[in-house]
Amino acid sequence: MTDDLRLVFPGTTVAVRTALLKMVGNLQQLDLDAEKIGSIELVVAEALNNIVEHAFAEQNGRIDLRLTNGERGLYCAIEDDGSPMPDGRPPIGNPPDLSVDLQDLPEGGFGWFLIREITRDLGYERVENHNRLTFRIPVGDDFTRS
Amino acid sequence: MTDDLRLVFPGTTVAVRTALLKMVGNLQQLDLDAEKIGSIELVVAEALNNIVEHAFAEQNGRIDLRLTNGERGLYCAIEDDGSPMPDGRPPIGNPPDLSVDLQDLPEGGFGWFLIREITRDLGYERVENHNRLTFRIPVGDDFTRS
Amino acid sequence: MGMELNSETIGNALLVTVCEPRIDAAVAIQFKDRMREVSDGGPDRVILDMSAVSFLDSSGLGAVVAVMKFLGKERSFELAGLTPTVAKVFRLTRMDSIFTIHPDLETAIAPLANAS
Amino acid sequence: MGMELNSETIGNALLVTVCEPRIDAAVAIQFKDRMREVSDGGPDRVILDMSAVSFLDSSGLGAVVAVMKFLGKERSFELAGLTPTVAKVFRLTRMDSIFTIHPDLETAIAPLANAS
Ligand SMILES: Nc1ncnc2c1ncn2[C@@H]1O[C@H](COP(=O)(O)OP(=O)(O)O)[C@@H](O)[C@H]1O
Ligand SMILES: Nc1ncnc2c1ncn2[C@@H]1O[C@H](COP(=O)(O)OP(=O)(O)O)[C@@H](O)[C@H]1O
Repeated sequence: MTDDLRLVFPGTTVAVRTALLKMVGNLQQLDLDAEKIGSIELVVAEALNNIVEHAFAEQNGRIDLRLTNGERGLYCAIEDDGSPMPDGRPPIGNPPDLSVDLQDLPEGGFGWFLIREITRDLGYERVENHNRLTFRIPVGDDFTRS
Repeated sequence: MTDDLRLVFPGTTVAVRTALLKMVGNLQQLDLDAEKIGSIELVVAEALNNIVEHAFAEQNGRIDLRLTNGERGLYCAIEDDGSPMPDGRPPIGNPPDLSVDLQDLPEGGFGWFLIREITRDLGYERVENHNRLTFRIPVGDDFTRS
Repeated sequence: MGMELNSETIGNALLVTVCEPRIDAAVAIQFKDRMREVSDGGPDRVILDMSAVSFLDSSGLGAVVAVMKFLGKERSFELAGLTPTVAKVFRLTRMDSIFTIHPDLETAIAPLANAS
Repeated sequence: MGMELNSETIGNALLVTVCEPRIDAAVAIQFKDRMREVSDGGPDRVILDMSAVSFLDSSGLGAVVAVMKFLGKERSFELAGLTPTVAKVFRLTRMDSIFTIHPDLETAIAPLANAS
Protein backbone atom coordinates (compact mmCIF):
# COMPACT_ATOMS: atom_id res chain seq x y z
CA MET A 1 0.00 0.00 0.00
CA THR A 2 1.44 3.33 -0.92
CA ASP A 3 -0.81 5.40 1.29
CA ASP A 4 -4.09 4.77 -0.43
CA LEU A 5 -6.00 1.70 -1.41
CA ARG A 6 -9.20 1.47 -3.40
CA LEU A 7 -11.13 -1.70 -4.12
CA VAL A 8 -14.44 -1.97 -5.99
CA PHE A 9 -16.21 -5.32 -5.94
CA PRO A 10 -19.66 -6.95 -6.02
CA GLY A 11 -21.57 -7.25 -2.75
CA THR A 12 -21.14 -10.98 -2.22
CA THR A 13 -19.57 -12.98 0.60
CA VAL A 14 -16.82 -14.39 -1.62
CA ALA A 15 -15.96 -10.98 -3.09
CA VAL A 16 -15.76 -9.56 0.44
CA ARG A 17 -13.32 -12.26 1.46
CA THR A 18 -11.18 -11.58 -1.59
CA ALA A 19 -11.22 -7.83 -0.91
CA LEU A 20 -10.16 -8.42 2.70
CA LEU A 21 -7.28 -10.66 1.60
CA LYS A 22 -6.14 -8.00 -0.86
CA MET A 23 -6.42 -5.32 1.80
CA VAL A 24 -4.34 -7.32 4.27
CA GLY A 25 -1.70 -7.92 1.58
CA ASN A 26 -1.46 -4.16 1.18
CA LEU A 27 -1.47 -3.41 4.90
CA GLN A 28 1.47 -5.77 5.40
CA GLN A 29 3.56 -3.34 3.42
CA LEU A 30 2.91 -0.61 5.99
CA ASP A 31 4.66 -0.58 9.34
CA LEU A 32 1.88 -2.23 11.34
CA ASP A 33 2.13 -5.26 13.61
CA ALA A 34 0.12 -8.40 12.97
CA GLU A 35 -2.33 -7.73 15.80
CA LYS A 36 -3.16 -4.25 14.51
CA ILE A 37 -3.69 -5.62 11.01
CA GLY A 38 -6.03 -8.20 12.56
CA SER A 39 -8.11 -5.45 14.18
CA ILE A 40 -8.34 -3.52 10.93
CA GLU A 41 -9.38 -6.63 9.04
CA LEU A 42 -11.99 -7.41 11.69
CA VAL A 43 -13.70 -4.04 11.63
CA VAL A 44 -13.69 -3.75 7.83
CA ALA A 45 -15.01 -7.34 7.61
CA GLU A 46 -17.89 -6.49 9.95
CA ALA A 47 -18.84 -3.41 7.95
CA LEU A 48 -18.65 -5.27 4.63
CA ASN A 49 -20.48 -8.38 5.87
CA ASN A 50 -23.33 -6.20 7.11
CA ILE A 51 -23.61 -4.54 3.74
CA VAL A 52 -23.81 -7.92 1.98
CA GLU A 53 -26.25 -9.33 4.51
CA HIS A 54 -28.52 -6.34 5.05
CA ALA A 55 -28.07 -3.59 2.44
CA PHE A 56 -27.94 -6.20 -0.34
CA ALA A 57 -30.42 -8.61 1.22
CA GLU A 58 -32.88 -8.13 -1.65
CA GLN A 59 -30.77 -6.72 -4.47
CA ASN A 60 -27.33 -7.00 -6.03
CA GLY A 61 -24.84 -4.18 -6.13
CA ARG A 62 -21.30 -2.95 -5.72
CA ILE A 63 -19.14 -1.94 -2.81
CA ASP A 64 -16.45 0.72 -3.03
CA LEU A 65 -13.81 0.51 -0.28
CA ARG A 66 -11.15 3.17 0.28
CA LEU A 67 -8.39 3.20 2.87
CA THR A 68 -6.12 6.15 3.47
CA ASN A 69 -3.18 6.11 5.82
CA GLY A 70 -3.18 9.36 7.80
CA GLU A 71 -1.53 10.86 10.81
CA ARG A 72 -4.15 9.83 13.32
CA GLY A 73 -4.70 6.38 11.93
CA LEU A 74 -6.24 4.60 9.01
CA TYR A 75 -9.23 6.34 7.42
CA CYS A 76 -11.82 4.09 5.84
CA ALA A 77 -14.70 5.04 3.53
CA ILE A 78 -17.15 2.42 2.32
CA GLU A 79 -19.90 3.12 -0.21
CA ASP A 80 -22.63 0.82 -1.44
CA ASP A 81 -25.72 1.20 -3.58
CA GLY A 82 -27.87 -1.04 -1.38
CA SER A 83 -30.86 -0.23 0.80
CA PRO A 84 -30.39 2.43 3.51
CA MET A 85 -29.75 1.78 7.20
CA PRO A 86 -32.91 1.23 9.27
CA ASP A 87 -33.98 4.63 10.77
CA GLY A 88 -31.36 6.31 8.61
CA ARG A 89 -28.49 5.70 11.00
CA PRO A 90 -26.15 2.85 11.92
CA PRO A 91 -27.21 0.57 14.80
CA ILE A 92 -26.21 1.56 18.37
CA GLY A 93 -24.35 -1.72 18.72
CA ASN A 94 -25.22 -2.64 22.28
CA PRO A 95 -22.97 -5.26 23.88
CA PRO A 96 -24.49 -8.73 23.56
CA ASP A 97 -26.50 -9.93 26.58
CA LEU A 98 -24.68 -12.98 27.89
CA SER A 99 -26.56 -13.45 31.18
CA VAL A 100 -28.92 -15.94 29.59
CA ASP A 101 -29.31 -19.69 29.35
CA LEU A 102 -26.95 -21.62 27.07
CA GLN A 103 -29.65 -22.16 24.46
CA ASP A 104 -30.43 -18.41 24.36
CA LEU A 105 -26.87 -17.19 23.78
CA PRO A 106 -26.72 -14.84 20.79
CA GLU A 107 -25.19 -16.16 17.55
CA GLY A 108 -25.27 -12.76 15.86
CA GLY A 109 -25.66 -9.07 16.51
CA PHE A 110 -21.99 -8.55 17.44
CA GLY A 111 -21.11 -6.71 14.25
CA TRP A 112 -21.96 -3.12 15.10
CA PHE A 113 -20.77 -3.53 18.68
CA LEU A 114 -17.33 -4.49 17.36
CA ILE A 115 -17.30 -1.67 14.80
CA ARG A 116 -18.13 0.90 17.47
CA GLU A 117 -15.57 -0.52 19.93
CA ILE A 118 -12.69 -0.38 17.48
CA THR A 119 -13.40 2.69 15.34
CA ARG A 120 -13.46 6.42 16.01
CA ASP A 121 -15.23 9.31 14.18
CA LEU A 122 -17.90 7.06 12.75
CA GLY A 123 -20.07 8.76 10.13
CA TYR A 124 -22.99 7.60 8.01
CA GLU A 125 -24.70 9.42 5.16
CA ARG A 126 -27.30 8.46 2.62
CA VAL A 127 -26.26 10.31 -0.55
CA GLU A 128 -28.73 9.88 -3.41
CA ASN A 129 -29.08 6.11 -3.68
CA HIS A 130 -25.80 5.36 -1.90
CA ASN A 131 -24.78 4.57 1.65
CA ARG A 132 -21.54 6.15 2.73
CA LEU A 133 -19.89 4.90 5.92
CA THR A 134 -16.70 6.52 7.18
CA PHE A 135 -14.54 5.86 10.20
CA ARG A 136 -11.02 6.07 11.54
CA ILE A 137 -9.06 3.22 13.07
CA PRO A 138 -6.55 4.74 15.47
CA VAL A 139 -3.06 3.36 14.97
CA GLY A 140 -0.56 3.88 17.73
CA ASP A 141 -2.68 4.05 20.87
CA ASP A 142 -3.75 0.91 22.62
CA PHE A 143 -7.38 1.10 21.49
CA THR A 144 -7.39 -2.67 21.31
CA ARG A 145 -7.67 -3.21 25.06
CA SER A 146 -11.28 -3.36 26.05
CA MET B 1 6.42 -17.87 20.06
CA THR B 2 8.52 -17.45 23.15
CA ASP B 3 11.80 -18.44 21.53
CA ASP B 4 11.04 -22.05 20.78
CA LEU B 5 8.32 -23.83 18.94
CA ARG B 6 7.75 -27.55 18.63
CA LEU B 7 5.06 -29.21 16.56
CA VAL B 8 4.54 -32.96 16.10
CA PHE B 9 2.04 -34.07 13.46
CA PRO B 10 1.27 -36.85 10.99
CA GLY B 11 2.99 -36.76 7.60
CA THR B 12 -0.01 -35.69 5.53
CA THR B 13 -0.62 -32.68 3.30
CA VAL B 14 -3.42 -31.35 5.48
CA ALA B 15 -1.41 -31.75 8.68
CA VAL B 16 1.50 -29.91 7.04
CA ARG B 17 -0.77 -27.01 6.13
CA THR B 18 -2.08 -26.85 9.69
CA ALA B 19 1.44 -26.95 11.12
CA LEU B 20 2.52 -24.11 8.81
CA LEU B 21 -0.47 -21.99 9.84
CA LYS B 22 0.37 -22.59 13.51
CA MET B 23 4.01 -21.75 12.88
CA VAL B 24 3.12 -18.48 11.15
CA GLY B 25 0.80 -17.56 14.02
CA ASN B 26 3.75 -17.98 16.35
CA LEU B 27 6.22 -16.14 14.12
CA GLN B 28 3.90 -13.15 14.00
CA GLN B 29 4.60 -12.65 17.67
CA LEU B 30 8.31 -12.17 16.98
CA ASP B 31 9.63 -8.96 15.50
CA LEU B 32 9.75 -10.11 11.87
CA ASP B 33 8.26 -8.39 8.85
CA ALA B 34 5.65 -10.08 6.66
CA GLU B 35 8.10 -10.77 3.84
CA LYS B 36 10.57 -12.54 6.14
CA ILE B 37 7.78 -14.64 7.62
CA GLY B 38 6.79 -15.54 4.05
CA SER B 39 10.33 -16.78 3.31
CA ILE B 40 10.40 -18.86 6.47
CA GLU B 41 7.02 -20.37 5.67
CA LEU B 42 8.16 -21.14 2.12
CA VAL B 43 11.31 -23.00 3.05
CA VAL B 44 9.67 -24.98 5.87
CA ALA B 45 6.77 -25.82 3.53
CA GLU B 46 9.19 -27.15 0.90
CA ALA B 47 11.01 -29.33 3.43
CA LEU B 48 7.76 -30.68 4.88
CA ASN B 49 6.07 -31.25 1.50
CA ASN B 50 9.07 -33.27 0.35
CA ILE B 51 8.86 -35.44 3.44
CA VAL B 52 5.16 -36.14 2.83
CA GLU B 53 5.68 -36.75 -0.87
CA HIS B 54 8.90 -38.73 -0.84
CA ALA B 55 9.88 -40.01 2.63
CA PHE B 56 6.27 -41.02 3.31
CA ALA B 57 5.46 -42.06 -0.26
CA GLU B 58 4.92 -45.67 0.80
CA GLN B 59 4.32 -45.50 4.52
CA ASN B 60 2.66 -43.35 7.19
CA GLY B 61 4.55 -41.59 9.93
CA ARG B 62 5.11 -38.52 12.03
CA ILE B 63 7.00 -35.30 11.57
CA ASP B 64 8.66 -33.42 14.43
CA LEU B 65 9.33 -29.74 13.70
CA ARG B 66 11.36 -27.49 15.99
CA LEU B 67 12.13 -23.82 15.54
CA THR B 68 14.52 -21.90 17.77
CA ASN B 69 15.07 -18.20 17.55
CA GLY B 70 18.79 -17.51 17.82
CA GLU B 71 21.24 -14.71 17.32
CA ARG B 72 22.11 -15.52 13.73
CA GLY B 73 18.59 -16.34 12.64
CA LEU B 74 15.95 -18.97 13.03
CA TYR B 75 17.22 -22.52 13.57
CA CYS B 76 15.02 -25.27 12.24
CA ALA B 77 15.23 -29.03 12.91
CA ILE B 78 12.87 -31.44 11.21
CA GLU B 79 12.73 -35.16 11.98
CA ASP B 80 10.68 -37.85 10.32
CA ASP B 81 10.55 -41.64 10.48
CA GLY B 82 10.14 -42.10 6.75
CA SER B 83 12.46 -43.57 4.16
CA PRO B 84 15.96 -42.07 3.83
CA MET B 85 17.12 -39.54 1.22
CA PRO B 86 18.25 -41.11 -2.06
CA ASP B 87 22.09 -41.59 -1.90
CA GLY B 88 21.96 -40.68 1.80
CA ARG B 89 22.07 -36.95 1.21
CA PRO B 90 19.66 -34.17 0.27
CA PRO B 91 19.36 -33.34 -3.45
CA ILE B 92 21.74 -30.74 -4.92
CA GLY B 93 18.79 -28.61 -5.97
CA ASN B 94 19.92 -27.41 -9.36
CA PRO B 95 18.06 -24.41 -10.73
CA PRO B 96 15.24 -25.48 -13.04
CA ASP B 97 16.08 -25.49 -16.76
CA LEU B 98 13.80 -22.91 -18.36
CA SER B 99 15.37 -22.76 -21.83
CA VAL B 100 12.90 -25.32 -23.16
CA ASP B 101 9.67 -25.35 -25.12
CA LEU B 102 6.46 -24.31 -23.36
CA GLN B 103 5.22 -27.90 -23.14
CA ASP B 104 8.49 -29.03 -21.53
CA LEU B 105 8.58 -26.44 -18.73
CA PRO B 106 9.09 -28.12 -15.35
CA GLU B 107 6.09 -28.34 -13.00
CA GLY B 108 8.18 -29.68 -10.11
CA GLY B 109 11.70 -30.06 -8.85
CA PHE B 110 11.89 -26.52 -7.42
CA GLY B 111 11.72 -27.65 -3.80
CA TRP B 112 15.36 -28.31 -2.97
CA PHE B 113 16.54 -25.42 -5.09
CA LEU B 114 14.43 -23.06 -2.97
CA ILE B 115 15.57 -24.67 0.29
CA ARG B 116 19.23 -24.28 -0.67
CA GLU B 117 18.74 -20.68 -1.86
CA ILE B 118 17.11 -19.52 1.35
CA THR B 119 18.80 -21.57 4.08
CA ARG B 120 22.32 -21.69 5.52
CA ASP B 121 24.19 -24.45 7.42
CA LEU B 122 22.08 -27.21 5.92
CA GLY B 123 22.64 -30.58 7.55
CA TYR B 124 21.16 -34.02 7.01
CA GLU B 125 21.63 -37.14 9.11
CA ARG B 126 20.06 -40.57 9.10
CA VAL B 127 19.88 -41.52 12.78
CA GLU B 128 18.58 -45.05 13.35
CA ASN B 129 15.31 -45.07 11.43
CA HIS B 130 14.93 -41.29 11.40
CA ASN B 131 15.80 -38.50 9.02
CA ARG B 132 17.06 -35.35 10.68
CA LEU B 133 17.28 -32.18 8.61
CA THR B 134 18.66 -29.00 10.15
CA PHE B 135 19.18 -25.53 8.76
CA ARG B 136 19.33 -21.89 9.66
CA ILE B 137 17.30 -19.12 8.09
CA PRO B 138 19.29 -15.92 8.44
CA VAL B 139 17.21 -13.07 9.79
CA GLY B 140 18.55 -9.58 9.42
CA ASP B 141 20.62 -9.73 6.22
CA ASP B 142 18.97 -9.36 2.85
CA PHE B 143 19.28 -13.03 1.90
CA THR B 144 15.97 -12.77 0.14
CA ARG B 145 17.35 -10.93 -2.89
CA SER B 146 18.44 -13.41 -5.46
CA MET C 1 -15.15 -22.98 -0.23
CA GLY C 2 -13.83 -25.75 1.98
CA MET C 3 -13.61 -26.07 5.73
CA GLU C 4 -11.07 -28.70 6.60
CA LEU C 5 -11.29 -30.10 10.13
CA ASN C 6 -9.16 -32.87 11.55
CA SER C 7 -10.49 -34.90 14.46
CA GLU C 8 -8.93 -37.50 16.70
CA THR C 9 -9.96 -39.12 19.95
CA ILE C 10 -7.44 -38.69 22.77
CA GLY C 11 -8.36 -40.41 26.01
CA ASN C 12 -12.00 -39.53 26.61
CA ALA C 13 -11.98 -36.34 24.53
CA LEU C 14 -12.42 -35.48 20.89
CA LEU C 15 -9.72 -33.11 19.67
CA VAL C 16 -10.82 -31.15 16.60
CA THR C 17 -8.17 -29.12 14.78
CA VAL C 18 -9.21 -26.40 12.37
CA CYS C 19 -6.96 -26.66 9.29
CA GLU C 20 -8.00 -23.33 7.75
CA PRO C 21 -6.60 -19.84 8.35
CA ARG C 22 -10.06 -18.23 8.53
CA ILE C 23 -13.46 -18.81 10.06
CA ASP C 24 -15.34 -16.01 8.33
CA ALA C 25 -18.76 -15.29 6.86
CA ALA C 26 -17.87 -17.31 3.75
CA VAL C 27 -17.34 -20.55 5.70
CA ALA C 28 -19.24 -20.09 8.99
CA ILE C 29 -22.12 -22.36 7.98
CA GLN C 30 -19.77 -25.01 6.64
CA PHE C 31 -17.82 -24.87 9.89
CA LYS C 32 -21.01 -25.53 11.88
CA ASP C 33 -22.00 -28.41 9.60
CA ARG C 34 -18.57 -30.04 9.73
CA MET C 35 -18.39 -29.67 13.53
CA ARG C 36 -21.75 -31.42 13.78
CA GLU C 37 -20.48 -34.25 11.57
CA VAL C 38 -17.21 -34.85 13.41
CA SER C 39 -18.69 -34.56 16.92
CA ASP C 40 -21.83 -36.57 16.27
CA GLY C 41 -22.00 -39.54 18.65
CA GLY C 42 -18.44 -38.89 19.86
CA PRO C 43 -16.93 -38.30 23.32
CA ASP C 44 -18.62 -35.92 25.77
CA ARG C 45 -15.60 -33.66 25.88
CA VAL C 46 -14.81 -31.73 22.69
CA ILE C 47 -11.68 -29.57 22.42
CA LEU C 48 -11.37 -27.21 19.47
CA ASP C 49 -7.76 -26.41 18.56
CA MET C 50 -7.83 -22.99 16.87
CA SER C 51 -4.10 -22.38 16.70
CA ALA C 52 -4.11 -22.40 12.88
CA VAL C 53 -6.87 -19.79 12.71
CA SER C 54 -5.54 -16.29 12.25
CA PHE C 55 -8.89 -14.63 11.51
CA LEU C 56 -12.37 -15.00 12.99
CA ASP C 57 -15.17 -12.49 12.36
CA SER C 58 -18.50 -12.18 14.15
CA SER C 59 -20.09 -14.74 11.81
CA GLY C 60 -17.35 -17.15 12.80
CA LEU C 61 -17.88 -16.33 16.47
CA GLY C 62 -21.61 -16.96 16.03
CA ALA C 63 -20.80 -20.35 14.51
CA VAL C 64 -18.59 -21.28 17.47
CA VAL C 65 -21.44 -20.30 19.84
CA ALA C 66 -23.83 -22.43 17.75
CA VAL C 67 -21.51 -25.43 18.18
CA MET C 68 -21.57 -25.02 21.97
CA LYS C 69 -25.36 -24.84 21.83
CA PHE C 70 -25.85 -28.00 19.82
CA LEU C 71 -23.37 -29.92 21.96
CA GLY C 72 -25.64 -28.94 24.86
CA LYS C 73 -25.14 -28.97 28.61
CA GLU C 74 -24.32 -32.69 28.74
CA ARG C 75 -21.15 -32.27 26.68
CA SER C 76 -18.20 -30.03 27.40
CA PHE C 77 -16.95 -27.74 24.62
CA GLU C 78 -13.52 -26.18 25.19
CA LEU C 79 -11.28 -23.95 23.10
CA ALA C 80 -7.50 -23.99 22.83
CA GLY C 81 -4.76 -22.17 20.95
CA LEU C 82 -6.50 -18.86 20.28
CA THR C 83 -4.22 -16.60 18.22
CA PRO C 84 -4.06 -12.95 19.32
CA THR C 85 -6.60 -11.63 16.79
CA VAL C 86 -9.06 -14.42 17.56
CA ALA C 87 -8.60 -13.95 21.31
CA LYS C 88 -9.43 -10.27 20.89
CA VAL C 89 -12.82 -11.02 19.32
CA PHE C 90 -13.68 -13.23 22.30
CA ARG C 91 -12.46 -10.59 24.74
CA LEU C 92 -14.26 -7.63 23.16
CA THR C 93 -17.59 -9.48 23.00
CA ARG C 94 -17.08 -10.87 26.55
CA MET C 95 -17.48 -14.35 25.07
CA ASP C 96 -14.27 -15.27 26.89
CA SER C 97 -16.46 -15.43 30.03
CA ILE C 98 -18.76 -18.02 28.45
CA PHE C 99 -16.22 -20.46 27.04
CA THR C 100 -13.55 -22.59 28.71
CA ILE C 101 -10.42 -21.31 26.98
CA HIS C 102 -7.09 -23.11 27.43
CA PRO C 103 -3.93 -21.06 26.89
CA ASP C 104 -2.56 -23.77 24.61
CA LEU C 105 -3.22 -27.25 23.37
CA GLU C 106 -0.76 -28.86 25.78
CA THR C 107 -2.67 -27.53 28.79
CA ALA C 108 -5.94 -28.70 27.30
CA ILE C 109 -4.85 -32.27 26.61
CA ALA C 110 -2.29 -32.85 29.38
CA PRO C 111 -4.87 -34.29 31.83
CA LEU C 112 -6.04 -36.63 29.08
CA ALA C 113 -2.61 -37.94 28.35
CA ASN C 114 -2.17 -38.78 32.03
CA ALA C 115 -5.59 -40.36 32.26
CA SER C 116 -5.26 -42.61 29.26
CA MET D 1 -10.31 -28.31 0.84
CA GLY D 2 -11.82 -25.69 -1.44
CA MET D 3 -10.31 -23.50 -4.12
CA GLU D 4 -12.60 -20.60 -4.83
CA LEU D 5 -12.01 -18.81 -8.13
CA ASN D 6 -14.07 -15.96 -9.49
CA SER D 7 -14.10 -15.36 -13.23
CA GLU D 8 -15.52 -12.59 -15.37
CA THR D 9 -15.09 -11.59 -19.00
CA ILE D 10 -13.82 -8.04 -19.52
CA GLY D 11 -13.52 -6.97 -23.14
CA ASN D 12 -11.76 -9.86 -24.89
CA ALA D 13 -10.10 -11.26 -21.78
CA LEU D 14 -11.08 -13.61 -19.00
CA LEU D 15 -10.18 -12.21 -15.59
CA VAL D 16 -9.82 -14.95 -12.98
CA THR D 17 -9.49 -13.89 -9.34
CA VAL D 18 -8.15 -16.32 -6.76
CA CYS D 19 -10.30 -15.96 -3.62
CA GLU D 20 -8.04 -18.00 -1.34
CA PRO D 21 -5.06 -16.91 0.72
CA ARG D 22 -2.95 -19.92 -0.27
CA ILE D 23 -2.05 -21.95 -3.34
CA ASP D 24 -0.17 -24.75 -1.61
CA ALA D 25 0.37 -28.51 -1.90
CA ALA D 26 -3.04 -29.13 -0.32
CA VAL D 27 -4.95 -27.31 -3.09
CA ALA D 28 -2.57 -27.28 -6.10
CA ILE D 29 -4.47 -29.98 -7.98
CA GLN D 30 -7.82 -28.38 -7.25
CA PHE D 31 -6.46 -25.07 -8.48
CA LYS D 32 -5.46 -26.67 -11.79
CA ASP D 33 -8.85 -28.36 -12.18
CA ARG D 34 -10.80 -25.19 -11.39
CA MET D 35 -8.65 -23.15 -13.80
CA ARG D 36 -9.39 -25.66 -16.53
CA GLU D 37 -13.14 -25.39 -15.81
CA VAL D 38 -13.34 -21.60 -15.79
CA SER D 39 -11.08 -21.09 -18.82
CA ASP D 40 -12.53 -23.85 -20.98
CA GLY D 41 -13.83 -22.43 -24.24
CA GLY D 42 -13.38 -18.86 -23.01
CA PRO D 43 -11.45 -15.87 -24.39
CA ASP D 44 -7.90 -16.30 -25.71
CA ARG D 45 -6.48 -13.94 -23.13
CA VAL D 46 -6.58 -15.14 -19.51
CA ILE D 47 -5.45 -12.86 -16.66
CA LEU D 48 -4.96 -14.39 -13.22
CA ASP D 49 -5.39 -11.88 -10.40
CA MET D 50 -3.30 -13.20 -7.50
CA SER D 51 -3.56 -10.20 -5.22
CA ALA D 52 -5.47 -12.16 -2.56
CA VAL D 53 -2.81 -14.90 -2.46
CA SER D 54 -0.31 -14.39 0.34
CA PHE D 55 1.35 -17.80 0.06
CA LEU D 56 2.43 -19.94 -2.89
CA ASP D 57 4.76 -22.92 -2.53
CA SER D 58 6.55 -24.87 -5.27
CA SER D 59 3.52 -27.13 -5.73
CA GLY D 60 1.44 -24.03 -6.32
CA LEU D 61 4.04 -22.68 -8.73
CA GLY D 62 3.98 -26.00 -10.59
CA ALA D 63 0.20 -25.73 -10.88
CA VAL D 64 0.46 -22.21 -12.34
CA VAL D 65 2.98 -23.53 -14.89
CA ALA D 66 0.60 -26.39 -15.71
CA VAL D 67 -2.17 -23.86 -16.42
CA MET D 68 0.05 -22.01 -18.87
CA LYS D 69 0.84 -25.32 -20.56
CA PHE D 70 -2.75 -26.41 -21.03
CA LEU D 71 -3.79 -22.97 -22.28
CA GLY D 72 -1.10 -23.51 -24.92
CA LYS D 73 0.61 -21.15 -27.33
CA GLU D 74 -2.63 -19.98 -28.91
CA ARG D 75 -3.88 -18.40 -25.71
CA SER D 76 -2.16 -15.76 -23.60
CA PHE D 77 -1.83 -16.39 -19.86
CA GLU D 78 -0.86 -13.37 -17.76
CA LEU D 79 -0.41 -12.80 -14.04
CA ALA D 80 -1.29 -9.73 -12.01
CA GLY D 81 -1.18 -8.57 -8.40
CA LEU D 82 1.62 -10.77 -7.08
CA THR D 83 2.10 -10.15 -3.35
CA PRO D 84 5.72 -9.85 -2.16
CA THR D 85 6.07 -13.45 -0.97
CA VAL D 86 4.55 -14.84 -4.15
CA ALA D 87 6.70 -12.57 -6.32
CA LYS D 88 9.78 -13.90 -4.53
CA VAL D 89 9.01 -17.50 -5.50
CA PHE D 90 8.75 -16.45 -9.15
CA ARG D 91 11.97 -14.43 -8.88
CA LEU D 92 14.06 -17.12 -7.14
CA THR D 93 13.03 -19.82 -9.63
CA ARG D 94 13.49 -17.39 -12.57
CA MET D 95 9.90 -18.12 -13.55
CA ASP D 96 9.41 -14.35 -13.70
CA SER D 97 11.22 -14.57 -17.06
CA ILE D 98 8.67 -17.05 -18.43
CA PHE D 99 5.42 -15.34 -17.46
CA THR D 100 3.93 -11.99 -18.39
CA ILE D 101 3.58 -10.36 -14.98
CA HIS D 102 1.65 -7.11 -14.58
CA PRO D 103 2.54 -4.95 -11.58
CA ASP D 104 -1.15 -4.65 -10.70
CA LEU D 105 -4.60 -5.46 -11.94
CA GLU D 106 -5.23 -1.92 -13.23
CA THR D 107 -2.26 -2.14 -15.61
CA ALA D 108 -3.38 -5.54 -16.80
CA ILE D 109 -6.94 -4.58 -17.61
CA ALA D 110 -6.55 -0.91 -18.57
CA PRO D 111 -6.09 -1.66 -22.31
CA LEU D 112 -9.22 -3.82 -22.16
CA ALA D 113 -11.34 -1.15 -20.57
CA ASN D 114 -10.39 1.25 -23.36
CA ALA D 115 -11.00 -1.34 -26.03
CA SER D 116 -14.45 -2.39 -24.86
N1 LIG E 1 -25.16 -2.02 6.24
C1 LIG E 1 -26.41 -2.17 6.74
N2 LIG E 1 -27.48 -1.86 5.98
C2 LIG E 1 -28.72 -2.03 6.46
N3 LIG E 1 -29.00 -2.51 7.70
C3 LIG E 1 -28.00 -2.83 8.51
C4 LIG E 1 -26.64 -2.69 8.07
N4 LIG E 1 -25.84 -3.09 9.07
C5 LIG E 1 -26.64 -3.46 10.08
N5 LIG E 1 -27.95 -3.33 9.77
C6 LIG E 1 -29.07 -3.65 10.69
O1 LIG E 1 -28.56 -3.57 12.05
C7 LIG E 1 -28.73 -4.82 12.75
C8 LIG E 1 -27.55 -5.08 13.69
O2 LIG E 1 -26.34 -5.31 12.95
P1 LIG E 1 -25.15 -6.18 13.56
O3 LIG E 1 -24.81 -5.67 14.92
O4 LIG E 1 -24.03 -6.20 12.59
O5 LIG E 1 -25.74 -7.63 13.74
P2 LIG E 1 -25.96 -8.82 12.68
O6 LIG E 1 -24.98 -9.83 13.13
O7 LIG E 1 -27.38 -9.20 12.91
O8 LIG E 1 -25.68 -8.30 11.33
C9 LIG E 1 -28.90 -5.85 11.67
O9 LIG E 1 -29.64 -6.96 12.10
C10 LIG E 1 -29.62 -5.05 10.56
O10 LIG E 1 -31.00 -4.99 10.77
N1 LIG F 1 12.57 -35.73 2.19
C1 LIG F 1 12.90 -36.51 1.15
N2 LIG F 1 13.02 -37.85 1.33
C2 LIG F 1 13.34 -38.63 0.27
N3 LIG F 1 13.60 -38.17 -0.97
C3 LIG F 1 13.51 -36.87 -1.21
C4 LIG F 1 13.17 -35.98 -0.17
N4 LIG F 1 13.19 -34.74 -0.68
C5 LIG F 1 13.50 -34.85 -1.97
N5 LIG F 1 13.70 -36.12 -2.32
C6 LIG F 1 14.09 -36.56 -3.69
O1 LIG F 1 14.72 -35.44 -4.35
C7 LIG F 1 14.05 -35.08 -5.56
C8 LIG F 1 14.08 -33.55 -5.77
O2 LIG F 1 13.31 -32.89 -4.78
P1 LIG F 1 12.63 -31.46 -5.05
O3 LIG F 1 13.66 -30.52 -5.56
O4 LIG F 1 11.91 -31.02 -3.82
O5 LIG F 1 11.58 -31.70 -6.19
P2 LIG F 1 10.10 -32.30 -6.19
O6 LIG F 1 9.27 -31.12 -6.55
O7 LIG F 1 10.13 -33.35 -7.26
O8 LIG F 1 9.80 -32.84 -4.84
C9 LIG F 1 12.68 -35.68 -5.42
O9 LIG F 1 12.09 -35.96 -6.66
C10 LIG F 1 12.94 -36.94 -4.58
O10 LIG F 1 13.36 -38.01 -5.39
